[in-house]
Amino acid sequence: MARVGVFVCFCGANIGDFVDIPAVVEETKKIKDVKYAIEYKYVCSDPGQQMIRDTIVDHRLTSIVVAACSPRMHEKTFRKALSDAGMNPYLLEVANIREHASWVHQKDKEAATEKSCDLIRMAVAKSIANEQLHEISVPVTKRALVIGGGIAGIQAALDIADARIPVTLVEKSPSIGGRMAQLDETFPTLDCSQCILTPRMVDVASHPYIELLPYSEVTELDGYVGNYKAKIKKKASFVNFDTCTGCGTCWQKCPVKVPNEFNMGVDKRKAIYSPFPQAVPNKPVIDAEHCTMLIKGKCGVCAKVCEKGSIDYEMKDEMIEREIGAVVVATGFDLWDPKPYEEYGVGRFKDVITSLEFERMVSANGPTGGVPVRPSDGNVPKNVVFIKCVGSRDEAKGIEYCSKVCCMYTAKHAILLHHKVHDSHAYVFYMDIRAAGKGYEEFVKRAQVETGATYLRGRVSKIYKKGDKLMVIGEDAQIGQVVEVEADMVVLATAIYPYKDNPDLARLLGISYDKYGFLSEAHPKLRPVETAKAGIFLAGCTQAPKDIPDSVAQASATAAKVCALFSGDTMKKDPMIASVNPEFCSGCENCVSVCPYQAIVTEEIPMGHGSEEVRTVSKINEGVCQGCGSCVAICRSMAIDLAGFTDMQIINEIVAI
Amino acid sequence: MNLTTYITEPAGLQSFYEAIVATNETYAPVEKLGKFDYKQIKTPPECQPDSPIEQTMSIKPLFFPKSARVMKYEATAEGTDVTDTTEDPLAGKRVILGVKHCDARGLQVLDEVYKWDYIDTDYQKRRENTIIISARCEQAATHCFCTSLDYDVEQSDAMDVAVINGLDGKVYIQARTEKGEHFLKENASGLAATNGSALEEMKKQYQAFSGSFRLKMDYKEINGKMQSRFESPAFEEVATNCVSCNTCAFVCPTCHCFKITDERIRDEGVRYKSYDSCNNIYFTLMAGGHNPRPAKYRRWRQRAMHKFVYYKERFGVNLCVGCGKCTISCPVNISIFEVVNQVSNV
Amino acid sequence: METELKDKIVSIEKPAIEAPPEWKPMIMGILCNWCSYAGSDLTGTSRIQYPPDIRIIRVPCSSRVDPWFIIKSLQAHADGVLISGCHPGDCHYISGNYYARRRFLVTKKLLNFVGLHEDRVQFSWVSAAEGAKFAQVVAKVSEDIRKMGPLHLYKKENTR
Amino acid sequence: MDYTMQIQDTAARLFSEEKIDLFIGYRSTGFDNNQVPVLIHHYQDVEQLVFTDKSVFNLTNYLKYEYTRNKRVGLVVKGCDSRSLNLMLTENQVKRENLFIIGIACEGVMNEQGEKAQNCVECVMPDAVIYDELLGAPTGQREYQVNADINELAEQPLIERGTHFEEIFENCIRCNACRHSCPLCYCNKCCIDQETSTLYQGSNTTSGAFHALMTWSLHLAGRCVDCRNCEKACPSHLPLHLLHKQNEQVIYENFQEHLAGMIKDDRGAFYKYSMSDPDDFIM
Repeated sequence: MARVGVFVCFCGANIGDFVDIPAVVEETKKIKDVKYAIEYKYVCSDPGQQMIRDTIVDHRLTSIVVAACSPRMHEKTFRKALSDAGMNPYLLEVANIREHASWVHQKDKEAATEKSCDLIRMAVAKSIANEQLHEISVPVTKRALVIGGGIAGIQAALDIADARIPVTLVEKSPSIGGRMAQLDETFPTLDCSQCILTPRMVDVASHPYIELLPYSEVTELDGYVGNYKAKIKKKASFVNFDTCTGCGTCWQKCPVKVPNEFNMGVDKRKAIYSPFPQAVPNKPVIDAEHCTMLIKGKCGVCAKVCEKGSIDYEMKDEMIEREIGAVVVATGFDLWDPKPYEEYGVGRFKDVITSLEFERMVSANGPTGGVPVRPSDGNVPKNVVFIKCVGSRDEAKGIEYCSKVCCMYTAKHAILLHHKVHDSHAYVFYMDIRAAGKGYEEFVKRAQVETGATYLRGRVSKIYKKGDKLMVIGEDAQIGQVVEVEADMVVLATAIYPYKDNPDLARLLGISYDKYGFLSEAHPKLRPVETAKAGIFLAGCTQAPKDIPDSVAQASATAAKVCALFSGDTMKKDPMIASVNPEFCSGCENCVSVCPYQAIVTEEIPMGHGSEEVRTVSKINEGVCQGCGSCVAICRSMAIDLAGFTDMQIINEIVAI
Repeated sequence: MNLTTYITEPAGLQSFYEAIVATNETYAPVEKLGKFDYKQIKTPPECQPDSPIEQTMSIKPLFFPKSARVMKYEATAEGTDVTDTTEDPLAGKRVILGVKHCDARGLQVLDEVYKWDYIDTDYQKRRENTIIISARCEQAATHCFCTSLDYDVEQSDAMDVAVINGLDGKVYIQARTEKGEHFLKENASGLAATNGSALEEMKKQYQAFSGSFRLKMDYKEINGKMQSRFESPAFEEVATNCVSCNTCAFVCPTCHCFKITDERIRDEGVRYKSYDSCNNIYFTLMAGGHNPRPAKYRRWRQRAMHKFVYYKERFGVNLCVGCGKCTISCPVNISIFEVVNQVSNV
Repeated sequence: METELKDKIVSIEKPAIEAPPEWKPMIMGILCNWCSYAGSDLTGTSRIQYPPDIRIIRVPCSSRVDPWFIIKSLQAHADGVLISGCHPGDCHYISGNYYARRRFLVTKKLLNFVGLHEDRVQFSWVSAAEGAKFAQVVAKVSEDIRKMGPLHLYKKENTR
Repeated sequence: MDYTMQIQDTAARLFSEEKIDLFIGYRSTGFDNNQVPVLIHHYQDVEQLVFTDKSVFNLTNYLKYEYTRNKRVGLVVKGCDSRSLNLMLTENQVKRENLFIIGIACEGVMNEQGEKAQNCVECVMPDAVIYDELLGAPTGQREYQVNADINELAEQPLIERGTHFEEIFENCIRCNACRHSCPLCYCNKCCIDQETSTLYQGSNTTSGAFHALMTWSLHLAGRCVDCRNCEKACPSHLPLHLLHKQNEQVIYENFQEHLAGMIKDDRGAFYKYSMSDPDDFIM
């Protein structure tokens, strides 16, 4: 038999002035299950709470209704009072007679009173169906997995590891460093990218809490927040890293030449290679696609020259498993392929290059030794045209979004060009200059004023070849005229595009991605580093175009999230989540398809007692469920119910008035 | 008791009906959504007493409604008040026209269970206050087999008044019970009473009618054999086709299983007694979770055995009246006639 | 004129019984916790006044609303139902309101098809910042229901 | 449309090759030109099988019973039946590897009056969409047609529609034949059978029937394949298709979804969403 206690709050004059509270209490006492009803000035005050505590004991109440302000305000306070009295805190219901009655019907006391009675009646009816709930605690495996070894991944790994949490850092290529390692100098300070990055890379390699897995890929992720199990494929490197000293003899002797990805194909590397001199780990790998020994079984030079005998052509891919609690995804970006811009001669004119190719040329460790050269004839260019927004902000040919960094790196390129080739001249075609950031606008000014780069506002309509020159026809919107620039070289500021394998990775991880392939954050403003799947976080350009400081900041933010997640041995969760009654579940799995958190898994149970035949039913993963109730409403057989908002509770409320 | 038979022309019958409709609360088969149901009629033209038997719902709902209020209750802080629902829309004096013989027989069969053990006063009141005027079929329908059962269709006293369309074009109106005799005295004043020759005509009509049956069986033999066929594998065979749709029980003139449900709004509730069916898997589900008839064939066995064995054992009448409504309504045309034949012949 | 008349006839529900003078509409409001319930709280804190006909039920998300809550409400004492959730894209649970939106449209049309006025069941998106909008929505629903009068069709027989 | 011989041959072959334990088809009742489903377990019984334009019942309904669940079953499906089968496969109620499906490129079946049934006239996909063997010449998908009865009712004033449907709900006897004969009503326990007095209405009153039928039709919204097993099973002859077709039409016109069961692994319209779903009915 339910024994409900009702406490009606005056909230000073807030409710008392507009609702006839004594009448409400009298009316409430007539409800069948109400055993005790009383009014009080401020129920949320200490004496008010004390009164609740005492009454629970004195009147052996089975549930409590507080008619006061919104449950969003004081539900926690009153729950605490219940729990202090030894009662399950979830046996509380709050009737919102302040925000929903007294404050909104101030001119009609009678109606507000009547409404308050109804709201209390509903809360009483609901509370009768309330069940004792207990906070859910989920064990946590304190190890983080960072996917991607660019600057974002490096930063996240270091920050997490510094909090003495073990980290597994998985990088697809032979070395960490990512895109930042390819850069020469960085805006707006023009400090050398390598100089600031390499120490961090070394830190990663030597950190006692970081397990670095280069040349590896995540192939599977099962489980849920705090309890993931990742399968990682360590690709065969054919080089025994334990014995290899990284002396470099092998790649010097290797006869096979392959376009060098690190240098954007400007020069060639060998089939056994280390991507760049400062690589971490600085051990070579054999590119199985091109090594003649691995393809045809002929050659074997590297094995012959290796003094340590580190070459092992028989090496196989290795699968390793790690139990982890959280994942940071930092897979970075690719450059958008500017092929659709046929009028720029992409692919036809050798001297039309992308910004990253230019970046490699001007880089001191680059293929041209730090001097830009024309790919067609190897001459140093004098007049260089930079075209911004190639792909970006172009709905017709490219993509709708702004790549955010192009304005800045183009300014940087103009300055670098001037540094490297003093008698050169840079022309920059732009749509807008977006230089929001500390020191950014000044930097663009510097490019324009100090280096004398000519900034032309307008789009380039055509590039054609005249002799060995490139003729760039564009519009100067400021003077409203078509201009023609004779250029030795054209650099396209191509858009930042998500890493091409992002959709596959997203599916593997069970997170969502947008139409381009950027991974989706849980909330654009308030949860920008979380994904919809608890325990998976995003850092860097995998989420949206970003510059280095933003990527680093976001990476550190993910580290903070991971550390917070791992702050206890178990995670505490609100118990208001869904649960499946397997007896009613018919296993249609429609709930699986509507759950936004992939919190529903399936399990096999016997058909009946002792039966050997099995049937599949759904099961809610307590650690993942957030309690939205989507699955409850679509479950036709009423097999799923949501604690705290059960069908019974809601229907009780509906029929209470 | 002396029961009178009246004779008239079809036009006379029509005015007989008209007179009844004018002065009584009258029910008769009325077409609705493509089928006939016994509904209240206000004017004689609505009356279609010769509705095709295949498409006519049983008369049962007029005595045992598909849902009846048992009581009302109201819970207050002081306790729970229970009020009997006294007002019964079906309890007044009334006449039902055009009742099929099988339907009328169904009521006779139901009487047995309603006057046994617990006396259902509502049912008794409805029965007492109702005059049943039957219309004998002229031809058997595809699934009828009323003549093969344990009752005398020709001389049945299940109806108060029997209307028989003779083969000679005359209409014979015959009182079958004392109640019917009184009723006719009051309402058939304009009609002429007949003598023995009418009985001949009525017999001829019956012979023509009983000769038109497709389905025939030896009831004694079947009833005898069924008693020992509880374990018959035939039940399993017939049950595979069944979709457990319960239609057979709901349209059956004699099925009388019901469930009790409460419906509550706020603290006021109503308790209903509504049709249920032994073919429903939850019918025998117990509170502890055990279900003695989880498999379809067990439920079918219960149905067939109850119809042809148990009820006969207990009350001396067969629970099936051979109307064929279940077979017609069955989405997969399972025929109880075939089932019992199959079971007793295995 | 003719179309107006037709519209009027078309929109009359069965049975068109005059409402008793003391009749007050009863609207069942089902609001999602994160946007609309917070919005209705804001209406209160802003002291914006609206008609006292609505009784509010809090649910975590509009996707928690099973159509039979609507049916159940209409069969109990409610003369109308208002369901409110987060604006598209703002759902606290990512996609709940999108699922709900589909169900609501079908439910609304179905109820209209079987003879209920389509304004008996209404939906709104009210964010946590739209206290004023919530008041407007309630005022509109309340006015609509007042015009239509009490609901008699398909009610459970034990009415208050 | 008569595939009796082909079906008998295939069934016989399947039994002789021991590929199936059970064959579900139609047999003639021997009168009124009626056919009923038949479940055949033995080779020698295949001669019972027939298939003509009177083969009305959607046989996939039998796949929901425990005695067919883990058996290897051969069965005959028309266009609509194959769509319900498709949904049952998607919703994990049957295993594809257990089935041998004889698909029919259906020319439409007859109703009781001997005319082409309404759902066949308005059929969108007469050919089986999933099969191991197809009989007949496929005619392909047809354009969606709004149901004639819905059209007519939608024109009527609200008050008349209300009267019409009130009569329908009043005539319902809640025998639940509709749901038991629906292949997609396979739940272990139907929500309408809940015992609790506040949750569901068990009475056979008009409001009880309204409650049950509305809930039922909403549970089938976006899933109903218009096979009309329910309507044929209904002893009160209620036009149950009205509710389903109404939902189907709203879903089809507003959500740009495929009709139920047309595509493999395509769940009902309520189990997915689109950002561009109509929003104008929401304040």
